[in-house]
Amino acid sequence: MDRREQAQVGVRRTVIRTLAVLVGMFAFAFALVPLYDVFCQITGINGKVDATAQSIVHEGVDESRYINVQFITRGSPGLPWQMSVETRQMSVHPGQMAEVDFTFTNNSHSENWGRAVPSVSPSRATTHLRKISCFCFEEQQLEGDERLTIPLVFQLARDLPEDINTITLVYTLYPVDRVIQSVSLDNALQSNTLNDSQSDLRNDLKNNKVVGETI
Amino acid sequence: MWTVVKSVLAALLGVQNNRNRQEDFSSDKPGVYIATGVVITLLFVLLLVFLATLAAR
Amino acid sequence: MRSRCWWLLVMTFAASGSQAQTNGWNMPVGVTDVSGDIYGLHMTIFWICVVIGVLVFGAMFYSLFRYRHSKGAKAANFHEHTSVEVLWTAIPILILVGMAVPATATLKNMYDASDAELDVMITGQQWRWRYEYLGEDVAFTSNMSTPRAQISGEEARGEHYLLEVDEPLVLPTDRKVRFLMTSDDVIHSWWVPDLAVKQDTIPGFINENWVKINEPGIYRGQCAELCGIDHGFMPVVVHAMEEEEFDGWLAERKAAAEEEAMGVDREWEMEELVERGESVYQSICSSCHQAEGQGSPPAFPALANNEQLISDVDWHLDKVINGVSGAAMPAFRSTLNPVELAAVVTYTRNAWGNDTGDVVQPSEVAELIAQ
Amino acid sequence: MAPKLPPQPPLQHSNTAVADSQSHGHAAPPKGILRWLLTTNHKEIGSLYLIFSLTMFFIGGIFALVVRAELFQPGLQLVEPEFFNQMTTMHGLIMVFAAVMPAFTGLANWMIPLQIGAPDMALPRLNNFSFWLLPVAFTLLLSTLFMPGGGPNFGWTFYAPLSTTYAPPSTTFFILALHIAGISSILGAINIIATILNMRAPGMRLMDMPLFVWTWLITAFLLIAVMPVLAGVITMMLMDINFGTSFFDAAGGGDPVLFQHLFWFFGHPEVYIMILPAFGIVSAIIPTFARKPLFGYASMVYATAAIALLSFLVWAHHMFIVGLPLVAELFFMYSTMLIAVPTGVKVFNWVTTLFRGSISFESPMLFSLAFVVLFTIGGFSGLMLAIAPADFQYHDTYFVVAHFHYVLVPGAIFAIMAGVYYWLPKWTGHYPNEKLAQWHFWFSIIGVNLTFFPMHFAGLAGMPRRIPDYALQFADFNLLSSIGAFFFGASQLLFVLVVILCVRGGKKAPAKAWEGAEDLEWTVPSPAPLHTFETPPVFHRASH
Repeated sequence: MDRREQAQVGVRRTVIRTLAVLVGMFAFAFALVPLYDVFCQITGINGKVDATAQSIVHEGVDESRYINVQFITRGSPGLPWQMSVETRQMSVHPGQMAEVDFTFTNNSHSENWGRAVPSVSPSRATTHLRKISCFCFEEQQLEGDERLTIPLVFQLARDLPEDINTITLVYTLYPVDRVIQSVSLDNALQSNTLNDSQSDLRNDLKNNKVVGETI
Repeated sequence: MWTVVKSVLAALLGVQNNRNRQEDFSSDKPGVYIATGVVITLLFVLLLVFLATLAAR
Repeated sequence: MRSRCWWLLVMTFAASGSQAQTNGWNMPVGVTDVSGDIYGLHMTIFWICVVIGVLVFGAMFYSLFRYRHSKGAKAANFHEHTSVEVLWTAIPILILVGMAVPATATLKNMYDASDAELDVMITGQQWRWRYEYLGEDVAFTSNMSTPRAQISGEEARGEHYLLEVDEPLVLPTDRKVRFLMTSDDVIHSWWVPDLAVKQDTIPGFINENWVKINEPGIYRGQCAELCGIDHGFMPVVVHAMEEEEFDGWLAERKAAAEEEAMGVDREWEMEELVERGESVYQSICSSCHQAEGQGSPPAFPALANNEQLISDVDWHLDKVINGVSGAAMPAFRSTLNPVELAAVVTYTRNAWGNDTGDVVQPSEVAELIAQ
Repeated sequence: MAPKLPPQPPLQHSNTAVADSQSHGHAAPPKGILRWLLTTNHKEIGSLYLIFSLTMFFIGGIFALVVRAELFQPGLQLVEPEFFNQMTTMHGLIMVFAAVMPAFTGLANWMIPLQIGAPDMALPRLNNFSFWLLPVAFTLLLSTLFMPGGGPNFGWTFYAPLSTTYAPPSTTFFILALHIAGISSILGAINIIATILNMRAPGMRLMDMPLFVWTWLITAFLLIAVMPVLAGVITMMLMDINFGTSFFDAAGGGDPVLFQHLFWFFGHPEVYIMILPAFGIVSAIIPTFARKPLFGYASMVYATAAIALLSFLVWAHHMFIVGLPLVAELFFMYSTMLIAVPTGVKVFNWVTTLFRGSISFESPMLFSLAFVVLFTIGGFSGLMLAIAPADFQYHDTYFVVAHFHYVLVPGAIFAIMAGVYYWLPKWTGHYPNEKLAQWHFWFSIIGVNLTFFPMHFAGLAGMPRRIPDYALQFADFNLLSSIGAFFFGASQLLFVLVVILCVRGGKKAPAKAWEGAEDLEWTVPSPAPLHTFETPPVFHRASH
């Protein structure tokens, strides 16, 4: 009989171990979600851009090449907003700071929440596009018929791969279903302007700003 | 240790030749083999990543 | 016998593969450098498989025949042979390396991002494609043009059954074109075999692909990713033209777009709008709401005798222009121009017994969109 | 303990259930349905699994025939595209989760204790529970077809957002059903691992176990590793649909491609879950009928382990066209190509086992030989699909459909049938009717090739999968495929006939039913009594 008991002990041990693996793998599946995001942000795999503003890097301007930066804005069902951009295309040198204005218009008479989701093509360029101030992924509120202009300040890293000479930044507007508002755009902007380094940046920009070439 | 590594490498290729090497399989210490297997798999992944990066250049 | 039957097939397949090239049962060679390379890879790996298959199955059937129990074969008792095992591990690895080298080279060509001369944005929508020539102010939607009567069998099926569209994507030859691909709803996949371009269009994300067509012609493909009911009715047609012809076409389209924009300002007659609206409805709306507006509830509500639609013109316009969030109804504000929007709304408000008599003018719609 | 209880061939009671497939076990003997509801005997539970799986095989098969009937000629004749999509989806889900997987679990229940000399599974009551979860899960899943908005219509791979934002309302039930089926698989896997690791006959080391036990041990580990990932994915879907999260919704900052990564991280090992036990069955049958020990037993074990490990590293080869970066494409292309090596080793080993054997061609052997040939053809097309640039052309076409049906039908399903014919004498005490079984084999082999071989051509010529209607140039291939499918489907009725006849009677089988059979199950009487190995057998290290 003690053989049988031995087996029972073994079975219990095996079951406990497999259950532990099981729980671990279930948790792992959920852990993969943030891990994937981190992985994407490091490698720029899916053109998904870092949601937080990055800081400027002073690395000098590479005057030898021009990079064509295109901006595309897209609407989506269920959100009566229009998003437009000051210029659809501009040429910048790597390392140079550039600013472009985006305008959000609420075409309806009631307030809505929306969010602009960015994507960069080619995806390899994602990690080389630094957005110093942006509204990416930020939930925004617009009153009925409100129009709001927000600047995007960005810089292309100097180590942008040689064969890339066009970068496309696409924003897609999506509706946000919400009852309780947490962060409104105004708050976000306010905190931005309160930030000292940000205002320095603005001055920096004035000297460095490129004029968008409309095509 | 070397026999363990060799066994695991052979496993990766799907070749195990020597009957005697099965003996150490039943040494009742599968933990060592599993750990070595995991390490070698990781090394293998790194090797492939390295090759892919090299090729993508 | 089992083997003979499929070998016969493989052999005829192989023979045809090496001679006739777009014979409708092998991968097309296509009209780009990349598609040619891919065809080459495909045939190489195919022949490697054939050779391995002949050797392995040859050995197998020899053994089966030679060592039959019924012929008194006595079984040997060996069950290991180290050097043979090492050999048959090493040889496949070498073959695989030999295969990986050209495959890697082709893949790198496909990812070459340099020097595109024309950008086309391709947007998948349930169940049509939208093409925008970036920076050219030319954009249009491409719908399947095969009549529903052919699908149901009431009419004879045409030569390009299910592979024909109202407006093909027009591209120049000998110019590198960059495709930016995205989707408005679910994942679609834009595929033209002759161009060897197949790429998923993913909502919220941009994919890209490049193509340089070597020969003018008309190339057909389909959506390759299950995207809902009409996944099978979402063809892609590419019309490749010589460069000068393409430039001419583009200029013409630009002019036409401007003219259409002018049409917004004038007053339209109801008959005009209804006529225009019917064609818009049949190509865009009828796949869900059905030809007679009867819909297919619950997913796609009926439009005919729809109380809310009949009573509330503003509601109707809002749904068509802005879509319905979380449902299958897309926003047509940027897909259709004000004339088309006004026409289709006027049509639906006056068809199938919805006799409201309402006329919605393009200028009103334009105002709604712009505001 | 009494090793010889009155022989109770378990299938005897269940054959009525086969005939009356709607309600298994209604016609059970005196103790009634409770006996089957409460049984903890591994043989009875094994039979329940097999009967359930056979029933589901026919239901899934009918769905496939609806699809093939619609595709018989161009145009929409029989069903609407919406229903067509539900049929393709249900066919895939039922075949994968309700036919192939439970069939292997049923064989495992029956044969693993017999092959390792254990009296029963390690956790008999859990065993009963994991079986009875299955009918619950799949009744729920099938009932979605009758719900408003219809059943799942987004393909068995249920890619978001088609399966979340754009899904029919019944999707929540689909998720629930899949959860229950997943729990069943996991519990089954735990039981199998616990049995194999702790209940082997004295003296039997891991490297003495038959390959079917080995492959199932590795399969069970794969199940433990990936079923929780599937559970995680569908839980995320559930939350996206019902609780407003946006794991896979770009609108909320999520990523539809993440769904595919997670799904295939489960999905690719799942593919091997469906084929590794088949390797085990074939590795038992070929040596038996070649009357010669399996060539390279050790390398078979190692190759199985290698395939299992590699299966975690190749998932994105299902996603070559979603826009992966170049490095990722190369990585997954290389790792996928490498799987061909251990798989090739297995095929070479089987062929070498035949070499200089003394071969006879009974029905289990015929199915096994067909497995080797046709699975290898599926492997060849798999190798072609691994070449990433070429996959840009093959992806989501009928070429892929042909590939995985070659691997699953004459692969997994032929191996299951081979196993059933091989072990039926042990289960029922009678040999299956060899003549009918041979007819079944030849009809099946013709049907399978007629159905799936033309699909290669349709795919290469440009026919996408999952379309309800197609352009005229694909008409001939589809016509052939549809004829083949109906032929294949009809010939499976022969299989049911052979099984029923075999349960009813037939040529009496001795304990060692096949001349060349070696493993422990052939030391117990045929039919195997309800309780076997109450006292552990003495294991003699003889064969490999």
